[in-house]
Amino acid sequence: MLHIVNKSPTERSALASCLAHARKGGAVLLIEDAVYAATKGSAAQASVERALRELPVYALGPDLDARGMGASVIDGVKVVDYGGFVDLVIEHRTSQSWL
Amino acid sequence: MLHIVNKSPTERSALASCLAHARKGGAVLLIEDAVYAATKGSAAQASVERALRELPVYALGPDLDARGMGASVIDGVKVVDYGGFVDLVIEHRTSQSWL
Amino acid sequence: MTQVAEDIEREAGAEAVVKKFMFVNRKAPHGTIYALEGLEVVLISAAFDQDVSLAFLDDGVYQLLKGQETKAIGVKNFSPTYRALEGYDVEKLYVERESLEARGISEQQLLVAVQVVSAGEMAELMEQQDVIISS
Amino acid sequence: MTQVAEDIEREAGAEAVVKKFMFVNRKAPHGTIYALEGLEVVLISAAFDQDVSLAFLDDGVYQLLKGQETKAIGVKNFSPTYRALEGYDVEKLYVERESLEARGISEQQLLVAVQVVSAGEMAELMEQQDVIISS
Amino acid sequence: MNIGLLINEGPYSHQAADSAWQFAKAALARGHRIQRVFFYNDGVHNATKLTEPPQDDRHIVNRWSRLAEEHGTDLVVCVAAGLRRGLVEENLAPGFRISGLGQLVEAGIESDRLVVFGD
Amino acid sequence: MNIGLLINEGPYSHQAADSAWQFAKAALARGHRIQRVFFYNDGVHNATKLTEPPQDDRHIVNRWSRLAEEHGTDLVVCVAAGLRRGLVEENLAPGFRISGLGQLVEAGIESDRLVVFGD
Repeated sequence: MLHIVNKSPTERSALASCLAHARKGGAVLLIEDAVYAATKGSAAQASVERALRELPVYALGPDLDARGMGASVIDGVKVVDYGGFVDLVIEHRTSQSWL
Repeated sequence: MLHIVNKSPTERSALASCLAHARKGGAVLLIEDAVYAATKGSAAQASVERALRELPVYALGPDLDARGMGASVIDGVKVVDYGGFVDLVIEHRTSQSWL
Repeated sequence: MTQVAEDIEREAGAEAVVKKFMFVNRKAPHGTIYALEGLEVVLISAAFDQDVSLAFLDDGVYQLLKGQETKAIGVKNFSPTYRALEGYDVEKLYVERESLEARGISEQQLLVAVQVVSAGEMAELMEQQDVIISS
Repeated sequence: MTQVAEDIEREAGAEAVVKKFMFVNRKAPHGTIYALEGLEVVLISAAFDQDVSLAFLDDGVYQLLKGQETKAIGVKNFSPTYRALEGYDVEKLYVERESLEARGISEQQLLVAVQVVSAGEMAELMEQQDVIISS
Repeated sequence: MNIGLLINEGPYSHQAADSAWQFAKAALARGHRIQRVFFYNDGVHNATKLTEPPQDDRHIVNRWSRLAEEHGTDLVVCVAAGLRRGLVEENLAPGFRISGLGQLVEAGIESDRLVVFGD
Repeated sequence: MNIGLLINEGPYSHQAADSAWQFAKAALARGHRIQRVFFYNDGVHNATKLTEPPQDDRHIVNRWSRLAEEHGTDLVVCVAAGLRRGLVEENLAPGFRISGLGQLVEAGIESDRLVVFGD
């Protein structure tokens, strides 16, 4: 399944809860303020890198760019656009938004 | 000054940030979902108890009752009603809401 | 096959669809409306003969606490509605153990009978769903 | 004193009030509107000849990042407005060091000149205010 | 004392409007004056006369109107925030008025206390 | 594929409505069908024709109306959530309709995918 997170990891616990439930075979997509979690030096970097050993982590490029973070993405996180977001939704039978 | 927090400590970082800035002479008032921080067994219990050594911590009784938490308040946290909320605002020259 | 027969078959097929719906509750009650309006969706979904379950994790477990008295905040107390779910044949209520523990809540404090599951089991349950609605 | 004289004195007194206003920014930009609409209040406040300062802490420090390009999300890029604050004589911008560090951000990445302060200094600044507006 | 209130969220969705109203009632009961209630961000939705909450629920908008009627409380809706969200003059509930953000700054200057209610 | 969308927040205040619209555009561009967009919670505020955002900003409501016009997308506003928030039939922007929560459950049943956008 696809886990969609849209909250900053330093403001809310949504990402932590998501990562505690995401498993092999699934994928995590970071959008909106959650893209900060995909940036180097963020307090969430270690937990995102740990997640990357188990499953793919994606971040929405338009949201990274909007936040001035397009060039600061953690190695291994894949950047996708809205079309890629759609593809991920299609690829996985279900999605859960961790609001 | 009076620090007002209205967010659950397990959902948001607002309480943690508040407690990192509240100092002697000030006071902390927990309202709405922040009253969970004032309850026994909450993940925030230790940090609230630490804060209590420095300054008074209040919790809004009506919000505790609404959440079924009226009987679970941490020792030392003072329970006030809306009138007490008003008194706290009057007593302190300024207030900051940690939204 | 005639057009009419085809239509009937298609309709019967559509009616026969039973999907696994999970409503994921991760927000505390009263501070925001998500718990209340989320519950309204659950009640409606019961009329559609789907395979409905509710998951309570993170602050969502607070929704199920006994003894909620909302009079003094002047807000409607909707917590008794969780007790009414059984009458709608909504009987799969999963509550995450780790979420209860992090909040110092025991199963005895909950106002309905639930199945307490681990985070791992909750993750597995989520993966079995066809539709997940969160708020 | 005549009524007119009294009125004039009261008005002069009212005009002379200069309060210390602090606008506290703790939210990231774009995900919610708080940063943008908060900035609109700051711009208006400049017309009132008060002692205005802005505090950026927690996710609020993200508001000041250089290089925000909002075209692909189809949303207005209001970040250049922070550069315009100086023209409104809003020159006290305090940014918390601990918040920058927790996010891996250096002062060089910020789009305006700011005063970087510790959490303790930020707490002290807050205590000196007459009015604190947060969002 | 003179107290100003700032409300940043709409009715029902967040408790902010409820907490602020309870605070205002308690302050008035203690003899204080609510100098102004300023509605900003989604708070502007508190001012529409079109809400129809369920019969067994509180009517948040009417509560504000009653406060204005009984205590003369100044209920001000931000014009810019209102335009962005479709809150227009003709749908204003009794007791509310639309004005500029300057009214919020003024509340900060003229009130002895300003309390912010939001999300 | 058939995709249903659920939107839980109002326009401008949260990015949810923007993200959902961008998603819908991209899905249509890839040949998928947006079976329905359901507006719930504060999401009902996406449907009012009364918003007047600043000239230099996007017009979120009009964007939805255009989506309905160009692609026949079914834009459904929850009646109960709308009543609570003052969203009434006469203020609906073109392309939206008001209906019950059953339409959301139906979207879950009939769509191959349901994606939730909220706060």
